[in-house]
Amino acid sequence: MPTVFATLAPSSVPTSSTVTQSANWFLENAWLVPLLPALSFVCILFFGKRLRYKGAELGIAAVALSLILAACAGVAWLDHRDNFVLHNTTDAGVEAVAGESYVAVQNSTQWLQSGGIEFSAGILVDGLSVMMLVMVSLVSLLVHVYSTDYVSDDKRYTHFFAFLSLFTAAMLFFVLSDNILQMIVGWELVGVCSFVLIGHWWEQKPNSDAALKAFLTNRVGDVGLLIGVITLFFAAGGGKTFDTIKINEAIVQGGVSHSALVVASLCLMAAVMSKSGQFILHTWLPDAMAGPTPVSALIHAATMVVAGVFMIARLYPVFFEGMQIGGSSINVMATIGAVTLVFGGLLAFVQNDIKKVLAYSTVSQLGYMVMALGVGAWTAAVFHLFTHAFFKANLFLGSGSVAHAVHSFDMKKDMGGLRKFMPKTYVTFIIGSLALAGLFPLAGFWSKDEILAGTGGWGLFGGTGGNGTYTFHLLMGMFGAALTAAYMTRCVYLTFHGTYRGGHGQHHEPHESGPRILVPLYILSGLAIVAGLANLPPGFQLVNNSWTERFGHFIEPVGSSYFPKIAHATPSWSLAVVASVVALFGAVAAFYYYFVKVDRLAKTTQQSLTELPEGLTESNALAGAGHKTLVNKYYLDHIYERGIVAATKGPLARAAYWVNQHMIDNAVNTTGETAVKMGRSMYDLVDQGVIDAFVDGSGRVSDATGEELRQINSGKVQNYAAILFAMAAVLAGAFIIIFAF
Amino acid sequence: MNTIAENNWLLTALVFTPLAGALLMVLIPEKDERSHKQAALITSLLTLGLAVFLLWDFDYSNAASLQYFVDTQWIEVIGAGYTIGVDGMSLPLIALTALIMPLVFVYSWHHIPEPGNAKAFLILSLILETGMIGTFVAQDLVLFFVFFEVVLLPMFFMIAVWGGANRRYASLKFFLFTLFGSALMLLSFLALYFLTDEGTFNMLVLTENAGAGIARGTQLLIFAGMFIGFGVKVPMFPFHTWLPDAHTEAPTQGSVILAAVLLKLGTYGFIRIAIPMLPEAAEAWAPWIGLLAVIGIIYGALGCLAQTDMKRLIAFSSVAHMGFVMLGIATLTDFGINAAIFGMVAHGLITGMLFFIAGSVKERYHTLEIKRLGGMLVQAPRMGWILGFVSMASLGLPGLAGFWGEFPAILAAYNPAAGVPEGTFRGYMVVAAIGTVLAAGYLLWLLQRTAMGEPSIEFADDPNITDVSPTEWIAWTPLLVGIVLFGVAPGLIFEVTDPAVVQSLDNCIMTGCEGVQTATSAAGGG
Amino acid sequence: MSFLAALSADADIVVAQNVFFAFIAIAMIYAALRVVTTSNVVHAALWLVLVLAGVAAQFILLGSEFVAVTQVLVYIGAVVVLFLFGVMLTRASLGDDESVAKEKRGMAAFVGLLLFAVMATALIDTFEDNRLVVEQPQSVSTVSDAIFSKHIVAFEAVSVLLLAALIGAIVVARKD
Amino acid sequence: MLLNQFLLLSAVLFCIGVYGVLARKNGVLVLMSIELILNAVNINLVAFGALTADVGGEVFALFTIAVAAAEVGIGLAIVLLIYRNRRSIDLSEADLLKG
Repeated sequence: MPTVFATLAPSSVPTSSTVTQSANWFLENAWLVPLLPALSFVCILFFGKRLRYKGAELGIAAVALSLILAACAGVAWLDHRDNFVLHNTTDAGVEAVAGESYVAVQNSTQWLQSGGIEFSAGILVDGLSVMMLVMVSLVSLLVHVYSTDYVSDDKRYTHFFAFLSLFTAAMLFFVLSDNILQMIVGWELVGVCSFVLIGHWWEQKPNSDAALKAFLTNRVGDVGLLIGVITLFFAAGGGKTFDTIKINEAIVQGGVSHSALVVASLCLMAAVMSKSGQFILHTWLPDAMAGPTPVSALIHAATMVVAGVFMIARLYPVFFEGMQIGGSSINVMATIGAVTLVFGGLLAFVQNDIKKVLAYSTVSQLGYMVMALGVGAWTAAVFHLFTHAFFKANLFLGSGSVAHAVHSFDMKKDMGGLRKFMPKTYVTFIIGSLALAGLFPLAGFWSKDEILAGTGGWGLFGGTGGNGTYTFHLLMGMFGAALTAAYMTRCVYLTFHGTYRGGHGQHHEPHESGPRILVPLYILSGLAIVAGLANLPPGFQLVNNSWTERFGHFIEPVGSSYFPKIAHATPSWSLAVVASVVALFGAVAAFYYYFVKVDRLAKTTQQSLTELPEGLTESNALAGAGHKTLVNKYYLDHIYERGIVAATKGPLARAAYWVNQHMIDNAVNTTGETAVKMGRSMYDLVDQGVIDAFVDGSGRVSDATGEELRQINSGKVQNYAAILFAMAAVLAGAFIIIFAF
Repeated sequence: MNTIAENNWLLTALVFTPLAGALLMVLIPEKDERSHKQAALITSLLTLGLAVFLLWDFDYSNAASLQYFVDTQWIEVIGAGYTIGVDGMSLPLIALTALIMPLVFVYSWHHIPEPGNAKAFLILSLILETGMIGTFVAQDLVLFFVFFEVVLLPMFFMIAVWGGANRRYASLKFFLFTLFGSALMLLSFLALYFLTDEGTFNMLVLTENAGAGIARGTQLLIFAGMFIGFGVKVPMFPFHTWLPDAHTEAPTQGSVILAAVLLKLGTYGFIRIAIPMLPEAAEAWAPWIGLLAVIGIIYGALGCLAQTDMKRLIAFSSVAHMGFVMLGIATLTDFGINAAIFGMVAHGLITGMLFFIAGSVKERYHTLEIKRLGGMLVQAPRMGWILGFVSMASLGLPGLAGFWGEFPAILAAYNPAAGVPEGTFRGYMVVAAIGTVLAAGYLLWLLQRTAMGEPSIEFADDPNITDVSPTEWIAWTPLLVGIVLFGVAPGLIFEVTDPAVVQSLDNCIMTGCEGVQTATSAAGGG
Repeated sequence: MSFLAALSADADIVVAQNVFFAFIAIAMIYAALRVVTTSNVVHAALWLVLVLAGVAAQFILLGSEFVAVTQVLVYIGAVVVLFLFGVMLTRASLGDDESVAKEKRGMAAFVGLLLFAVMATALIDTFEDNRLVVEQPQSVSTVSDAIFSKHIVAFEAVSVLLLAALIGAIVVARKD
Repeated sequence: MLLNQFLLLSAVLFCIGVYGVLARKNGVLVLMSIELILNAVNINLVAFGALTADVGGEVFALFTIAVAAAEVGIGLAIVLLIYRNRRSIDLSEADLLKG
């Protein structure tokens, strides 16, 4: 009988010349990596509460095993990338296929069949997915460990770990997908986990509101995802396939109509905008900070929000052709990224909630990645995704450590001066901040520099090449770098410097967190220091040539048939120096304002200040005449304060925030309200009014005497009989008429 | 069309076991409620056993042909035969029906609705089961019609006797709407009988004939009759107004059966009768069906947003979901129709489950008014989570059953059968995709206001509000498992339906329905 | 006109039959109308007798003597008597019935006429001028042979039905 | 004779009967109207029997007569019951089905 179950048997995949099925065991069986956390989810759900550590040990064990498998796969990939030779079986025998160096591993089985077409489910293992596997399982493991302390007295502890596991499984499943149908599945599953975890404390309405907002905003983007995927299914290659590689190959070979690709890429872009928090669909991301901090670190910084970036990277030919990234014309993707990175950075300035600063910072960094993809700097984007995961997770977990101590996220009310109480957290936080700000030689420096070089806009010293000259985007990127450095300086000052402002009504002083919180912080900050070395620019004279560009070499599928031919920008020393100076400039401006001026004022007035009092003239009056002289003396400072910092921090950022809170949020709210109103009025008018009235009215018509209003329901048998006979007569008449045809 | 006539007692046994059980129960005195419950449960379990045997014994490599085929004379004078058989299209629906009924009886163990009288209630349910399974196996129009109508009366009484406050109005509305549709449907059947050369009600013959020899105008009229007849049952906009009333007033079990199986009779009729028998007319009507389907999707969703009653909201969501099913059917492609069948099964599991939950909520809180509920996750955490899970399934989360009804339907709308206007359907596709956002909106909104937050003061210390009871677990678990199982392995259903659907559309080719022809041949080539 | 053509073309006997038919038919229709319009219940029962007798006469015209006799025996002999008993037992006013005033004649007449229009159209359209030739009456033995051979099951069923109706009527109408 | 003259007569009787069933409020009169309908059917049966020279028409007419007798018996019993319960046989007052 059940031939149905035969569907689970593997079926051979007819693949292209850059895909193989046989490879190292760890690569072929990479599906085990998502499977383990998935099993752990089920086990925790059913048995978690009965276990000694309430399910946490299951989750940690599963994710640790996943990490080991992923690491083994990573090592295997390093070998595979360089040494694998694809063999072709012909009648004459087995022969090596020459000229192919980048061979992805695909392993799939039939999933379902409809309309005579078989759909498969499987894994696609190449550099990109291996990198994601390692990164996701590593961050996830650290977050798991961290959470055992952080949420230790939560009443839904077990439940929390179950969903962490499910999220990890879904994310790993997503990055391993070998077809876009499967990607949708993973995409939505991570969305649901995000929904559940944002709403973890659903007793409070704001939390459940935030969860709803996140899910619904993502759903709006998903409309684009659905339509884009469907368009690709029918348009790409005419073969009706979801297979990522086949779609990409068809596009690379140029067999797909451009208009279909334009539609598909724009639709998918909408999905990316919602998932990866791009301007104007980013508003859910800051709200999502309502969830527990480990969740913010894992989902809303390191992994889930980069799903959109990953999707662009995975389906790069679609966007490359659809948006014509090769030219230097202003394309949608790069521009959205550029706007997002500046907008997000500006917003980060005016936040009082430390997690919101980081959230807007994430928005901004995602903007960098999208912009990089938009200008054709594929490797730079993926590299930034990689480094960002470490330092941003580090920062989030650090903020969690702080919040754990002071029981609040409000920097202005409850923090300040924590450097003394939590020196270890302070150090890791500083490392994360410096990495994020992109200061040499931390991780952020290398990846951000690559993105800026990739814009190809650096023409001062001979140009950097690349896929086009995007000068505007370069400028935005530079500006963003300065902003990033500035707001992180502010954040560090408000949190760790000055004097402690919290502790209202609390007996004990804030204290350093325990080892389960600190160890993940150490590891992440270590990675934030060294991760950048993975992809040293070519021609970096300080090390051996074989140490440069390792990341790009292993990750970027150059030379494979499923990747477009993109040009690479040449790294430029001058650009690196200028970009660093710009970032430093931002940092110094903010440093001067907070660490020098505010600090001094605080000491003078014996108060714990977070800003200079509103209005600069008043602040000068308060600071006294000496201070006034000092300010006037430094004429440049004056311009900074009045011009750049004040303008940026004040009106501009406030205006942006206002736009964010009022215009866009309002638009979202109004849309929702309008939908409900429309629904209600339609229900009242059309449904209850017109259609029902029509039905009731038809009853009235059949009643010639019209004695009672609701004749149809009079309860009198004779009326029913009358209708019955009349209808029978009408039907018979209709029958006669049909015969007459 | 090929038929396989082995084991041909099986379907007859499957159809009439519930009826036999019902007759047996007539003999048991009314007081002995326990025996009645036992008898009903055992009967339905027997039926389920037969259905499982059917699933086991079914020749999946031959899913396109009718199996367990029986063809004997029934009413000689009008040429109506007792013709029954099952193929890949009807098998999932039979299995669904056979699965749902025991769960309903398990649920009834402690939940006989007011005003009691378990005997009558259970007997009616069993008669319903005979009617529903009979409709899915019938291969003769008269037989189909008889079973189709057998379903009507028990449901009417179920609503009219065991319903809520406004039950009389609701039941009458249900009855009149459905009867009106049935009448037109019967008219169409008769027209087919008289206008085809063979003069038969045999569905196989009529399908192979596929409307040959009937003038195009007449075909359109006949199809219109069926369109309304089946459309009322589905229910399609604008024939849907009976549904919210019926669902709101019906007892929990009635709602579950109504949502899980009854609505499928209409869509099944489209797939089994209307389209294969009159492919030319189907092609002409397809844009209109599609239009009503997408209106239904948006309209149902907006209707949901306006509801203040949980059960009514779920009822309106049925309108939206059946819109997806109808959209799949309207594309006239194998993709779309497969999706439609999947959608029917998925909707049966998911919405059936939602109505079970609504029933249990009503039992605990004695109200379904959304704004009075809240904090279910605090007081009955498991039930709250189940509600969340089923909501997710209902809004079409990939990995759960609902997705495979929605997504392929939207997919099919991108590329409908040739002869059906492509541009129009692409428009429908976009609208349907937007419908998924609204679906998420109303379901999560429902979830937030009923399950999340703190319980309202009114119910904060109510001892009645308990978590899921053992009988509820037994009744619900199979549905929950099914939702996950079919979500993870959709091939289990697609594999069965696909050959039958492809062949059904292929049949149109032989009789020259060009539109469907090119579509399927293109699909086959891919 | 097919009617007139048929009349003129037929032999004398047929003419006589037709005249007879027309006479009875008119009487029946008038009587039937009185049955459904009169306000006196007893009068209605008496008009009904006239209709039933007319039907019996039509049966004879159609050559079905046995059915005609049965009609007279069962209907006029039993059913009408039963009606009269019913009238008396319910003590409905033997004179005018006041509920006549509440009748919804418009609706009923509309439905009746609609139905008649449809049926008449269908009949005239279908049977145009099919002729009936009644050579000789059906003999009782033919009828009985048919009943007790081919239709024996139906016959038994009817007898069971009558028994059930008998018991049912007693159960329903019993006083306690 | 034409077949149609009988059929039309029967149709007239049938429609008059329907009118009576729908319009009359007195239970006994409604039953009488039903008798009219049944008789109309009988004429049809016998006429078709004569047309096809088949004895089946008559046989079924006989059965109809028998069933009609049973129907009148039960019908009158129900009317009696209604009368006993409500002191009236006015059908316009019997509206328990009203919603």
